[in-house]
Amino acid sequence: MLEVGGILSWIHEALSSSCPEWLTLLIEYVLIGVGFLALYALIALILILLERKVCAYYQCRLGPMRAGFWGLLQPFADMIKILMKEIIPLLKNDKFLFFTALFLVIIGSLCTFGALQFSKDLVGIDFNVGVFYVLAISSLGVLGILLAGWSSNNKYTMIGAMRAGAQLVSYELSSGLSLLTIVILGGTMQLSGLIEAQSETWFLFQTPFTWIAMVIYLIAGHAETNRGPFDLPEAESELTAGYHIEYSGITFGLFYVGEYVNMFTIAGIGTMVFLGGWQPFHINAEWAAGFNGVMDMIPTWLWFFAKAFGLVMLSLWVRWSFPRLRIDQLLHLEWKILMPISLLNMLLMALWVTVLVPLFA
Amino acid sequence: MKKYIKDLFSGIYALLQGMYITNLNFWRPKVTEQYPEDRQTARQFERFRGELVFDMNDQNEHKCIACGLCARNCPNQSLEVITKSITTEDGKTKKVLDKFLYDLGSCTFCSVCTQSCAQKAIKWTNNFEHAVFNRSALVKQLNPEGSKAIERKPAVAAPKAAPAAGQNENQQ
Amino acid sequence: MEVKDIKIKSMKTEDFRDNESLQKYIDELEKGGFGIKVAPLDKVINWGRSYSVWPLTFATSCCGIEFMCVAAARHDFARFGFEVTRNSPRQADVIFVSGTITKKMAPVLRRLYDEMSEPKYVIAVGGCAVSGGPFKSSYHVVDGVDKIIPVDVYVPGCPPRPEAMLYAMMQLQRKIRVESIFKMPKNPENGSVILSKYNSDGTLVTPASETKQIEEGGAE
Amino acid sequence: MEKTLKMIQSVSSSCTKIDAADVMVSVDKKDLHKVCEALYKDGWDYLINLTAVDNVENIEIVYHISKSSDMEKFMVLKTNTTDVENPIIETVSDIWKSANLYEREAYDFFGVRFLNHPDMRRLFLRPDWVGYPLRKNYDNTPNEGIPSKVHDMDACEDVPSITLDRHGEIVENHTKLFGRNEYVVNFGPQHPSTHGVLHLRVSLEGETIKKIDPNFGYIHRGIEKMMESMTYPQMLFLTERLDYLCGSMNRHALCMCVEKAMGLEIPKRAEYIRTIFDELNRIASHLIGWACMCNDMGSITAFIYGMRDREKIMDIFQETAGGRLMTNYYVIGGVAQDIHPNFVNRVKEFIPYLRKMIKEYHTLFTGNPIARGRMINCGLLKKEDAIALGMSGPNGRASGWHCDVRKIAPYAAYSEVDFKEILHDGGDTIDRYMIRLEEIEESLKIIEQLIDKIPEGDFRAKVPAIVKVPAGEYYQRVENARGDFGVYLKSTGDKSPYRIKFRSPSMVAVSGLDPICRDTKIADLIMIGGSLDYVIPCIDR
Repeated sequence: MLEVGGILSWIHEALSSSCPEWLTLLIEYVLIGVGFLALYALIALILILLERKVCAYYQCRLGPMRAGFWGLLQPFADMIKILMKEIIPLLKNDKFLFFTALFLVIIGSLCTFGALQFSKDLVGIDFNVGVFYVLAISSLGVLGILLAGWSSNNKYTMIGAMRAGAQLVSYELSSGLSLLTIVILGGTMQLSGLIEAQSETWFLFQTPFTWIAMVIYLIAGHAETNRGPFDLPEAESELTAGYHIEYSGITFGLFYVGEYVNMFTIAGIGTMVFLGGWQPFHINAEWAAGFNGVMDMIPTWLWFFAKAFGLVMLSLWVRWSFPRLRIDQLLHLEWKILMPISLLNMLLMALWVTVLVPLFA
Repeated sequence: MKKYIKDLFSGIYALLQGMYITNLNFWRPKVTEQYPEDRQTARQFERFRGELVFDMNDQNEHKCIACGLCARNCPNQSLEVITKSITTEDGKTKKVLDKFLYDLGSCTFCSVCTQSCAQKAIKWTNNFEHAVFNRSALVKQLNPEGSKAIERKPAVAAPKAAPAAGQNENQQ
Repeated sequence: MEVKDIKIKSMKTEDFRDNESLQKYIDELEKGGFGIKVAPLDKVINWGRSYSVWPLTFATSCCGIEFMCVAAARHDFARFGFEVTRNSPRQADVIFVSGTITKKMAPVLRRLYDEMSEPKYVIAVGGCAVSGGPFKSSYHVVDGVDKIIPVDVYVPGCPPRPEAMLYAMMQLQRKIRVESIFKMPKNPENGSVILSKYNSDGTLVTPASETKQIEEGGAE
Repeated sequence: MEKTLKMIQSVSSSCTKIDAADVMVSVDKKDLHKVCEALYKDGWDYLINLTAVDNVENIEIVYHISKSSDMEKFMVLKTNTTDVENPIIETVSDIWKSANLYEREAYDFFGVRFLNHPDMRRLFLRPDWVGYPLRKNYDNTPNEGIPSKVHDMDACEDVPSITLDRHGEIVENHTKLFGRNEYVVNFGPQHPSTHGVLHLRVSLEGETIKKIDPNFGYIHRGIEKMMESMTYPQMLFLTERLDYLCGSMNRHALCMCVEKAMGLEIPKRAEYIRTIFDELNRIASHLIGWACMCNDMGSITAFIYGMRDREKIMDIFQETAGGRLMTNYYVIGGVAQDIHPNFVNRVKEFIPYLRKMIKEYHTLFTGNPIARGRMINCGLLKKEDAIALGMSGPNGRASGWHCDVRKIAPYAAYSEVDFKEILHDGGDTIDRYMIRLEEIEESLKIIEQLIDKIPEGDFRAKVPAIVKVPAGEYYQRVENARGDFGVYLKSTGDKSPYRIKFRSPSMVAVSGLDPICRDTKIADLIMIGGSLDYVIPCIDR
């Protein structure tokens, strides 16, 4: 009743009854594109407010209070401001790459965002190699950051870009491995298939190895979004602003937005893979039928956003608690701790699936 | 290997403890003072040095005898005492205060002036809201227009006070 | 437009000092060649701009500590939406010149200002930045940063207490509210709006700098 | 002391003992290097301060020397050159490393060139600055010229130095600061974590630091020159602007110096109040030091917590002294006004509060494996290096050097309280970090002992209307939050000083950056800088 599927099919029927098929498709594509962009922007705005409020509360402050009631309009003020700012053209740099970098970051972030399954019937992209797609397309951002740092012709951005390259490439590994662990468990690479497999119990509660995979995924995902304690590419205290020093106005604003939405995307993928996506919380027992019924009443998109924002809150909590790692500690953490554990975890998961489950079944 | 695992878990434990502290502060009452909202009610420390003013009484009178000691003691010439000579009723010429200019923009709030003022004519107030758009608006005249120095009750007291200040001047 | 039309939350117009200068500024804007009327769209934009003034982290001495206090929990300029202190001048909107500017530092400050993107504002914090303050008579101190860069708001104090800085920020908000970003003079180089450095007849107070380029690993 | 004098006389025939009361020795400039070497061998390994004085007919260099093993020992060595036009004196920077920057400073302010000194660039002023400002004949009027261009910061800058060739002629040599192919990154002058306007040129190989060249003077305000034309009560306020984080302590140093010179007796009450204020100020300073160091390591939350708790001290200051950062509270002869009736209660409330918070700090940050991993065994400063660089204060104590002036030469009420001098012997970043937190607790203990015992009586001694310091030279040391802060005062009996010089503990801390940070990472540079806790305006003065 509160699902968006009804509205979508109503629009589809209304369009197909009045237009030829090609026009229907065209209009629908445009609508979907605009819808996704709007959702993207909306989530960015919500996250900006959330981050600023939550960060303030962790720091015994109040955060934005004066723009609108309780500071609720703060992100809009920021948005207006940043749109009005001048974009400074640099003299001695590669202008083509300078702006391409920006779009690469945004495209990478937007395409990954598109793979999220917000509710039962609000799905943008659903390949049969969805996990693979997510892993591949989210790495596009690295290229953008590297180019941004390099094309700015500044020593700080250069160091920031190099750090970003080293960091993102390494952490891609363990986040990929932990996702693969789940692929072994779910037996499919299709994201909708993975979610479907969790309709009874979420993966998180199916095996103990999922817990390890999830922790590793969250750490690695956190690192991939360049947020503290892994914010080395933009380490404020040493590199002033890292790879985006030379970007101003909306060009910087897009980096800013991209970073926030990436945080949400990582949380969203974590939700889909470990926490059952839009699946409601069910207790797999006879006596809990009533409870399950109540859980089913809650619309699926609410489930998804609740879980994803829960993970975002966790990520904020971590970000505002810890000091920044040093580059060698960062790589040590990845290559000597997360990688071996996730490899071992994958092996154990494979054994669980191939040996233990058939044995007890 | 054992050390590796031990380190791993003690590390995770310490990290969780850190997160516990931030969580603790998340729920604590916030210490933030909301300045413009609590403008009327905010507590101020009476000794806080916000701005130099003349100690005026109800009759629009001040205590300044224009000796200029404060201006000379000011380490960076923020005060300027402009005097004029007037003729009193009994025919004597007397040096009185014309303008007492105070440059808030360069004042360092070191209170050398208030300490050196023998008449206790200047004092500090708590007002700190000074931000302006124009630098010249920071130079203020402390004696309001139409104000005058307090007449000393016994007629002889006033001339006495002046030499006392004069001595100070000489010493300086 | 009148000064009293500018509304700042929980402050009355009479609570602000130096309304005369602001009124003069408005008059200049209205008649001085631009014919500026603040339209409804401008109002929305100005509302947004006034609540999202991101300062550059710039501090040379004592006032910098008080600036840190404004950023910290007790006074918390995040309430105004100012807490995103940017370390890169390109992304900052306002520079709090907090501390003494010496002759060695002056060209660096000028360059920092030039590196900022328009619209940009300057707040001179403390006696040193306003007039040289305690070091007025020194051989190596610039007596007032307005000799180097145009200043929008002066905050006296040595150092000013955090609330005084918040007050200055509200004054800056008022100044932002009266401008019309679409009708301001444009920089001929790149078409960007110039707000902070022009006279009423449209000529620039300080010539647009040509230093908008990267000094290698420069003085960011 | 007699022994040392004999020893010096055996080395140099020209040596004369100047003053009977103070240990003050004058040597001819020919014998200076020999004498200094002999002194160093005798254990005088800590050069506290080096000052140049322009006496119009000659230029005098004053060395304040002490023994690191026995810090109570203190002597003044002097030499002078009558060649005012082109003064040249042999360097002692090969004996005491800390002399390196002092001699550059003397060159910058007085034009004294030091023979065999490796680096005779100007320290504070721009390379194109004309004249030597602290010379008596320098035109001090604030000239209008504001330079419009950032001075040429070529990484391959020329480093001049002078040596004697084999004929005894003076030759000027030039070397390059950095090689042509080095990757040199500028940190500063405006950088979020240089703690002020310090400019560091860092030569990098990847992320590894190869060499650091600090560049000062971006906040040089000429305080010493300004003071030469001010009366004593007037110039007090400038001391607080030196190192604004321990303003009270600096002011205390100058007040004590003047009081001692005038032979003023300070009321007990004032001494107690001053001690409590000093310690509160030390806590505030260490809290900022801690907070900024956490911020430098990326933990902004910890930074905000530190600033939050510091505000309580600011309240105490405001209530009694009327100022937040600049208290303007001490005056010559005591304190400006009596303590506020609430003062004692407020302090008593504050002590248990801060103790609780420090426990939280330890859980939040000290125990954090990321922080520990970064701090342990990083930025090692050995005790010998600390002494050679003159890096006293918390930084020296972290390396195991017993150098607390409060213990060595107790002033104010420090002789009446029982406190521990915190010593660590690791000398790495975590030791410097821990020292500060532990010193906060020690300071709390001192305050706790004093707060109930503030004696009744006057808060200010009777001071003549015009403060005149008898002719002579005075040196007063205090332990401020960064270390051994000193005031050198030369008076001719006038109402303003003839020459005044502040020994800045921050300057030696920055001079230690290069040796400490070599072969560490950029992130470590920032962290080590935070742990050394220097304040730039104190260096530049």
